[in-house]
Amino acid sequence: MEEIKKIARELLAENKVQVVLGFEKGTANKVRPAFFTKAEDIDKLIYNEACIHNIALYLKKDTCQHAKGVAITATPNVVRSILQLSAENQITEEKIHIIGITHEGKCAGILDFKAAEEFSKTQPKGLKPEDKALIEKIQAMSLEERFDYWVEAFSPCIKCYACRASCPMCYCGKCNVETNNPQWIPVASHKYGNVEWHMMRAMHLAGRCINCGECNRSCPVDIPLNILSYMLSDFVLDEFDSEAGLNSVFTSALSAYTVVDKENFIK
Amino acid sequence: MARIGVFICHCGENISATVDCPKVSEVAAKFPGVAYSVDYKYMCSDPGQSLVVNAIKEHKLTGIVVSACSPRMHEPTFRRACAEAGLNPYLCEMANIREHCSWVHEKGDRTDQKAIDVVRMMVEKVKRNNALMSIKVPVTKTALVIGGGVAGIQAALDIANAGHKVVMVEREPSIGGHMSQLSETFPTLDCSQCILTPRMVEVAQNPNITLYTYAEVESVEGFVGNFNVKIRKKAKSIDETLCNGCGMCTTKCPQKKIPNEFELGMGNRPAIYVPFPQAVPNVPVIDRLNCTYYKNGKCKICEKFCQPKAIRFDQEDEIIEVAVGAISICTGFDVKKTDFFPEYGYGKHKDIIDGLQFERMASASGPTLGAIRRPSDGAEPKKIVFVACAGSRDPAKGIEYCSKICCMYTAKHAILYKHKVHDGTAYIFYMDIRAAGKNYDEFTRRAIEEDNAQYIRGRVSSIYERDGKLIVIGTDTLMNHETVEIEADMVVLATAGVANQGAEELAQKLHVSYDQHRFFSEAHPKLKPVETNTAGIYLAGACQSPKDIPESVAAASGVAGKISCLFSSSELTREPLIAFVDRIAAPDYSSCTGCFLCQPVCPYNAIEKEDIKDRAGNLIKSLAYINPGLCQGCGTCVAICKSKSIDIDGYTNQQMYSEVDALLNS
Amino acid sequence: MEIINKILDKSSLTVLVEKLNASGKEVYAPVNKKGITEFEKVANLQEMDFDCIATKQSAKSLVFPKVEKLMNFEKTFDDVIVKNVDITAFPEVIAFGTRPCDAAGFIPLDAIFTTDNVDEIFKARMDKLTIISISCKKADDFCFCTSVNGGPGNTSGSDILLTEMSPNEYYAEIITEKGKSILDANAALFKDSAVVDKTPLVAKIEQQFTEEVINEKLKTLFESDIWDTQAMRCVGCGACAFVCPACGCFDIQDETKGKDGVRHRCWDSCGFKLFTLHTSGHNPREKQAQRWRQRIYHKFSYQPEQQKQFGCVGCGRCSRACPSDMNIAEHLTQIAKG
Amino acid sequence: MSEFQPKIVAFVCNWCTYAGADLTGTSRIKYSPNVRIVRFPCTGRIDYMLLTKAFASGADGIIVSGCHPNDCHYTSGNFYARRRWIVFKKLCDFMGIDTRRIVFSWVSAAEGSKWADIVNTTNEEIIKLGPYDSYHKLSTQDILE
Amino acid sequence: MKLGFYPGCSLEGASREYNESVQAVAEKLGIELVSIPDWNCCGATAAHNLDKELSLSLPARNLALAEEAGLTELVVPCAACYSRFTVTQHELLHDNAMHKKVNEIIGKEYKGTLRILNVIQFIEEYIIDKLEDNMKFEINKKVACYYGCLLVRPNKILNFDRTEDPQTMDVVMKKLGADSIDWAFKTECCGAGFSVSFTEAVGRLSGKIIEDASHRGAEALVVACPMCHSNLDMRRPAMDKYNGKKIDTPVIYITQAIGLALGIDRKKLGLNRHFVPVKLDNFKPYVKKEVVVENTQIMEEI
Repeated sequence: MEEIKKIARELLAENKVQVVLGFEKGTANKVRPAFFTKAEDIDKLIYNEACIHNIALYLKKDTCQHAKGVAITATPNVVRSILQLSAENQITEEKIHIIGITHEGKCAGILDFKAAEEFSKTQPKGLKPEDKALIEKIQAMSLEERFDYWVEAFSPCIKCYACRASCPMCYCGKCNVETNNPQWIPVASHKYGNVEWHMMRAMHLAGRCINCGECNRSCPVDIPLNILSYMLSDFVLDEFDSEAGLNSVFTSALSAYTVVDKENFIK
Repeated sequence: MARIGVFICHCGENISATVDCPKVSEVAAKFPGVAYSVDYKYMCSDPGQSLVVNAIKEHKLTGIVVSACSPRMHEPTFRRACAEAGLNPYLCEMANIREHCSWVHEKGDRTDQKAIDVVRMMVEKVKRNNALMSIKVPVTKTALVIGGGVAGIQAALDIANAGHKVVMVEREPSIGGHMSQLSETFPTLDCSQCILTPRMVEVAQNPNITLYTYAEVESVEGFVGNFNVKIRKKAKSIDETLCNGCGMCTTKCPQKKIPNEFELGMGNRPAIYVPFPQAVPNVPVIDRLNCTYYKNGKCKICEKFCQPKAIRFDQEDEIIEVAVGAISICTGFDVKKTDFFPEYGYGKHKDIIDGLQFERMASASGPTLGAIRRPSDGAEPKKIVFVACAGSRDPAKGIEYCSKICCMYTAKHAILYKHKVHDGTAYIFYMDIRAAGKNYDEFTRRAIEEDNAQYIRGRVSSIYERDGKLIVIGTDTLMNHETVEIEADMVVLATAGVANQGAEELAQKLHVSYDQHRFFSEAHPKLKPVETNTAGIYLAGACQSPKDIPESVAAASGVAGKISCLFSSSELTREPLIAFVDRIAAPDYSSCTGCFLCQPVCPYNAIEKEDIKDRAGNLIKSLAYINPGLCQGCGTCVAICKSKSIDIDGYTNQQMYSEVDALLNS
Repeated sequence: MEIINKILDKSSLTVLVEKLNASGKEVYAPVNKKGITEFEKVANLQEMDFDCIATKQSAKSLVFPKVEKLMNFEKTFDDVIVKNVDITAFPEVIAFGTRPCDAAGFIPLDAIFTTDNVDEIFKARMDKLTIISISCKKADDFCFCTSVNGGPGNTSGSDILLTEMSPNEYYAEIITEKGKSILDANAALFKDSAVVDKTPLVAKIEQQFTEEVINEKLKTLFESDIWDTQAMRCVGCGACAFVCPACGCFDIQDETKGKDGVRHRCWDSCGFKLFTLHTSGHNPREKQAQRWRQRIYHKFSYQPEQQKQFGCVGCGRCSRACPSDMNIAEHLTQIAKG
Repeated sequence: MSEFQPKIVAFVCNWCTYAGADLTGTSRIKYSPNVRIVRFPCTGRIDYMLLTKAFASGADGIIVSGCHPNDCHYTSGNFYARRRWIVFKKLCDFMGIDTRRIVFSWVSAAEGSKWADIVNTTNEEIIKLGPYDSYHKLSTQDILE
Repeated sequence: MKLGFYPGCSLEGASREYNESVQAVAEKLGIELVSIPDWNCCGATAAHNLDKELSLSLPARNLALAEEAGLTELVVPCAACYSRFTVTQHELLHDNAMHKKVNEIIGKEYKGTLRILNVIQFIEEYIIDKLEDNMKFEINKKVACYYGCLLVRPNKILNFDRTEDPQTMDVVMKKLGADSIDWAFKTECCGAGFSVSFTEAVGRLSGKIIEDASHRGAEALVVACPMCHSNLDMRRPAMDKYNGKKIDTPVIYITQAIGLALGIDRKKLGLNRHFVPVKLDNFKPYVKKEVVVENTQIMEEI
C-alpha cells in the first residue's frame, strides 16, 4: 500500500500526471473511486479488497480526458479493461500510468502496456463459483425454462442503465438503445424491452467483456447480467481463441474470422 | 407525406395465372401512404413504362413499387422510367412476385397473401428510400503495369496505343520475362525471342510508355481512378542517360564466374552485366553483392573502361511517385526448382534439370548454343527422360492444381530433343496428356508419331544415380502397373508452375486477394476473369495461374480493353449504394466512437480514420470515414457497428427494419 | 382533520391486512425476495419484512409505475383512432408498511403531476392509494430525513402511521379521511389511546444541514466548480432517480405492432446525457457535472421555490443504490458548510 | 392446429441466395408460400437484431442464407456473418430463444432446388414446433393487452 | 542421468546384440537406462491391422506405466516400437474420445507428457557430444546408412529427419570418422513383413539394397532397426540367389559402430552374434582434433 502511495505521490509531485485515479474511504464501510490531484491528498488514497470497482471506466470521462497524464491504481480487471480500451482505440498509452495491483493486493509497480499485457496474462481470472454454478444451472434447464428464467430475471430491470454506465467497454457516445428511427430496442422497461436490451448488450460485449462483474455489482436490482457476457466471452475464447483484455492492439473476435471457423448448424 | 405508386405487373400470364393481380392492386391501394395503385399486363413494355411515367407525374408520386419480376431482371428498366418522369431513380423498388411467388407457388389465397405482403413490405421500404446521386470519381488516365513479361508488354502496348500513358515497372534489369528465356514456342515451333524482342523494343520506343526496370512497387494508396504509387528504382550504379550500351564494362569486368540467373545457373556472367544480349533497355547493372569493388573497396575497372563515364558507384535507390488511374498486375510465375523433389535427389544430381533449364539449353543463344548436353560431363544424352507433372496435381506436395503448360512444352522438348539428337530416345512419364487448344493435340501427336517420343502413362517414384547413369523408376499404368526402370543419361522435370516470389507482399501492398497458392484471385472466375476485387486493379498472365503465351497475351489485351474503357471518360460513375458514417453537430460530430472495429471487416480497405480537429489544430476526435471511391456496398461494417453509426444507402437500418415490421404485421 | 389516536395489537394488524385484502383492495408491503426487499403485493402480514430500513426502490411505482400505458391507438388508412386508458378500472391500493419518508415522497411527486396541469392517470392512481406507514425504529448511515423536514415518526403523507410500542402493540395515528375510512370499516380492531410521545420509540437521526442554509448557499453556487468535484465519480446512470420516491421525470414512447400501437410513459433521469440532448446535436447539459447540479437544484431550489417543498425526503435510497457511492447527504452537507 | 401456416422470414444476400431463389422460380420448382424474402446486399449486412425483431413481429421461423464460404461476392462478408451467427446462436440457446426456428444455410445462385428444400423443410419443422407463442406473447403483451 | 527404456520383444530375442550394444554404450558414457516395469508388447505388425483400440491400448499402457514411474523421456531403440509409440501418442492427443476410451481399457490415466526418443534422437541428444572425449578409434570405413521405413515415416507424425534421403545416421557416422556414402536405397523396403512368409521377396528387395551398397564400395551397412537388421543379415542366401553373386558386406547397428569407436569389447557389443561375420577392424586410433581458426579472407588478384 505504501508503495502505491509512494508511486502516486511521486507522479503527482513530478507533474508526470495531473490526476491519480484510485480509491478513498466512502460512506460507512464502503469505499469509492476517487481522483487525487495533489500529492498531499494521497494520504487519503486507499486500497483494500473492497476496492473492486472497475475504475478504468473513468479514463474515458472528462477529468481524465482533459489531463495530460493520468495514473490509475489498477487491479487485474482494471488492467484488462485498459488494454481492451487501447485495443479499441479509446485510450493511448502515452498518458496512462498504470500502477499495477496483483490479485493478492500487492503493488506491481508501474506497468507500460507491454508489461501490462504480461501482467494480464499471469493474473488469475474467472468467474465466482456461484456465478459458474448459475451458468450450469441455466444450461441444465429446458429451453422453455431458460426462456422463462431470463424473462423473470430481467423483469425487475428499471433500465437505469447502471450496468452500461459502470462498464468500461460501454463507451459509445450514443448507445444502441438510444437509437431511434428505427427504435431497435423499446425504451420502456417492460419484459420485452428488458430482454431485447440485455440481449443486445451481451452481443455487443461478446469477445470484448473482460468479466469484471461490474454490471452485476452496480445493478440496483441485482440481475446476474455478468454471466451473459461472461458465458459469451468464454465461448468466444473456446471457439475463436480470442480473449479480451490481453492485448493493447486491435483485437475483437467478431471483427475477425478464419476460413475454418467451426459450426455445426449451417445447412 | 409519402405518395407511393404501386404497379402490379401480370407479366402476360406468368404472374396473373397464379396471383390475383387486380386483388393485390386493390389491397395495396389501401396501404397507408399509397396514392396510386394499378395492375397492367406488361409493365416493362413501352405502354407499361409510359403508365409508370405518367402516373408519377400525374399523382406527384414520391416513390414507386413495381411488383413484377426479380429486381435482378428489370430494376434498371424502372429506375430509368423514374428518371424519365423526373423522379430520383433510387426511389424505385421492386417487389418480386414472379420468381419468388407466382412461379414457385400454387394458385390460392396464401399465394395472393404472399404477393400482398411482399408489396406491403416494399411500400414500407420505399417510403424510407433516399434520393441518391450516383458517385462521380475523377480518373487519372495513366496505367501502371507491374511486370514486363509478355503479358505486361502486351498490356502496356495496347493501352499506350489507345492513347493513354503507361508506367511499366520491371523487377529485373531487362523486360522480357520468362518468354525471353524460351527456345521455340509450341505449337508452331517459332523462335521465342524472334517474336518477342521486337515487342520489347516497341515498349522502349513508345512515347506513351515510361519504363522503369530494376524497380519494384514500394507502396500503393488510393482507389480506382486515383492511385498514388511509389516505385523503388534500385540503384543500377549506371547513369542510364549516359550509357551507350557498348558493353565494354561487361567484357572487362574481372569477376566472370557468377552464375547467370538468366541461364538458370548453367552459364556465368560478370558482376556488371546485361542479362541477355537483346535486353531492353540495353543498360548494364552492377550486381553489388558480387562486385569486387563493393566487396573489397578496390577494382573500379569498369569505370576505367567506360567511355561515356556512366558508372556511378555512389548511386542510391530512388523513390519515384506516380499518379495512376488503373493498375495491371502482370508479375508472372516461377517454376519449382529441382531441389523441391526429395525423391529425385533434392537437386543433387546435376543431370536432372527443370524444363526452363532445358529451354535455355535448347536455345541457340543459350549456354550450349542450342546443343543438348549433360551438365555433369557435357556428353550428349542418348536416353532422356521427361517427367511431366513434377509436383503438379500432387496434394502431397501441396500443389493440387494442374500447371497446364507442361504437357505442351514437354512434347515440344521431346520434339526439339529428337531434332538435335537424332539417335536419341526420349521417354515421357505423364499422368494425362492435356492438350486442349488450337493445334495443341496435333502437336503432341506429332511428338509421338513423327518424333517417336515414348509416352509412358505413370509417375516416377524415384531417380538415383548409379555409375554415371540416372536410374529412373516409374510405373506404367497402361501395362498392368509394371515397374519401369530406365537407365537415362539425363532427366528433365516439368516442374510445377508456382506463384512468383514476392507475390504475397505485392498483393498486400495492392490490397488484392490471393489464393492458397499465392496466385492472385480474380473477381469472378468466369465473368470477371481479369478484374480483381479491388476496383481499378486488373490481372493478366501467369500471376493468376499458370498460363501459356496466347492466354497471357489474350488476358493482357483484355486488361488493356478494361483499362481503356475506364479511361474513356474523365469521370467514373458508380452506384451510390454504399455505406456512410453518420455526422451530427458538435460537440459529438458523429455517434461513431472511433473504436475502428469496423476497419478490419472491410474487404476493400475503404474505412479510413478521419481526425476532427479544432481551429487550433488539436485533435478532438477520430472517426471512421468510408471512402466512397472504395466502398462496394456489402454493408458488413453496418452490422458490426455497435453504436449504429454506419448505415448503407439502399439497405438502411430504417428500410430493413420497416420491411421486417411491415412484412409480418398484416 | 385532527389526528385520531388508537392502539392496535399485532394480531389485529394481521387481521386488518387480511380484511383489506378481502375487501378487494390490493395490499403492497415490503417483501424480502432473495435478499432484496421491495414492495410486493401481499395476501397476509407474514410475507412482510418488518426489519427493512428502506426498500431498494421506493413505493412510487404504485402511482407512477416504471412503464405506464397512457393510451392505445390504431392506425387506419387515413386516420388514427385513440383509445384512452380506463382510469376507473384502477384498483384500490394500500401501501402498507411504508416508512414516513416513503409516505412523504408522495407529496412532491403529487406536486409534479398536479401543479398547473393535472395528470388524470396519476391523479386517479393517487386517489385510490391509501398509505399505512410504520415509524422507523432503526436508521442507517444513509438516512437524513431530519435534515429535509422529515423524521422517523413524521406523519406527513401517511393516511395512517403506526409506531411500534412493544413487540405486540402499535400506536396508530389516523391522519386523513382515507385513514379514517379504514378505521371506520375496521373499528373493532382498534383500541382508543391517548397521545403518545413517539420520541423514545423511534430512531435517532442527526440533522446534518438545514433548509435555510441550503437555500441560501444555492443562490450563489450555480457557476461554482463544486459540481465538477462532486460529480467526478458519477458514472451517469439513472439508478438514483429511479429509486427516488420523489423523482417524477419521464419519457413518452410510442410502440407499434402493425397498425396497433401504445403510448407509454417511462421513467427517465436527468442524469442521462440523452435527457436534454437536442435534435441539433446541442446539449445544454453536456457534462455530467451539469446534470448533477440540475439534480440538486431541482430538488433543493426549484421545487422549494415553485411547490414550497423539497424534492427530497432524505430516505437515502439514491446513495445506497449508487454504484460509485455518490452520497447526496454528504454532498449537501459539503454545500451547507462550504 | 393442422391449419397452422407458419410465418417464415428469409434474410438472404443479393448475390447468392436471392439469385438462387430466382433460379428456383425460373426452374418452376414449387415450395411453400409461407416464406417472405428480405433482400440484403450480403449476409455480412444482416443485423442479429433483425432476427429478434422478426420474432417479435410475429415470425415463427427465420431463414438466414447467403453465399457459401469462399464464394462471397464481397470476399468475406459471409465469414464475418458466420462468426456472428455462431456467437448469436450460443447466446440465444443460453437465453432460451428457440434456435430450432432459425435456419442458417448457404445457398448459391446455382442451387435453386436447394432453396426450395430449405424452405420446405423449414416450413415442416416450424409446423411441427407450432407458433412461437412465447416470444410473440413477450413482445406484444405490453402493446396489445 | 536417468532415461526410460523400452526394449520390446526383438531386443530381448532375435536382436539381443542391439540391446547389448545400446546398454554397453550407455554404460560406458554413464547414462542409466531404466526399463519400464511390467512392460508389454507394443503391438507392432499385427495389432494395427486388426483392431484400432487394441493397437493404441498396447502402447498406451506402456507409456502410462512409464509416466507412472516418473519418467519424462523414453528411449525406444526398435524402430517398430518407436513408430507404434509415437503414432499412439499422436492419435490419443488428437482424439479426446479415443483417449478417454483407451484410458478406460488400460485402467490407467495416460497423460501424454512423455518424450519418445528413437535411437538416433537418443544418440543426438545424449551421446554425440560425449564422443570426442571418449572415442578411442575412428571407424575409417566406407559405410552405407540404411534407415528403412519405420524410422522416418509417417513424417507428419514423427517429424523426424526427411522422408526421402534422410541424413541423421550419416551425420553420426561421419562424426565417428566413417565415410558415409550417398546412395539411393536408404529408405527402400527391405521386405521385413515377408521375412518369414515369402523369403523370395525379401531376397529381391533386400538383395537390391545390399547389392547397391556393395557396388558403391560400402564396407558395412549401418542400421537402427532390428527388423532391417535381421532381414539384411539373416536372409543373405536368398539375396545372393537373387543377385547371382555372394555379397558379404556385414550389417551392423549404429550403436555397435559407436561401441567400436569407443573401444568397447566386440563381444560385449554382440558382434559375434551376426550371421554375416563382421570383419571390420584395423581402425585408426582417434586423435582429438585441434580447433583450427581458419583465415578465409582471400584477396582476389586483379
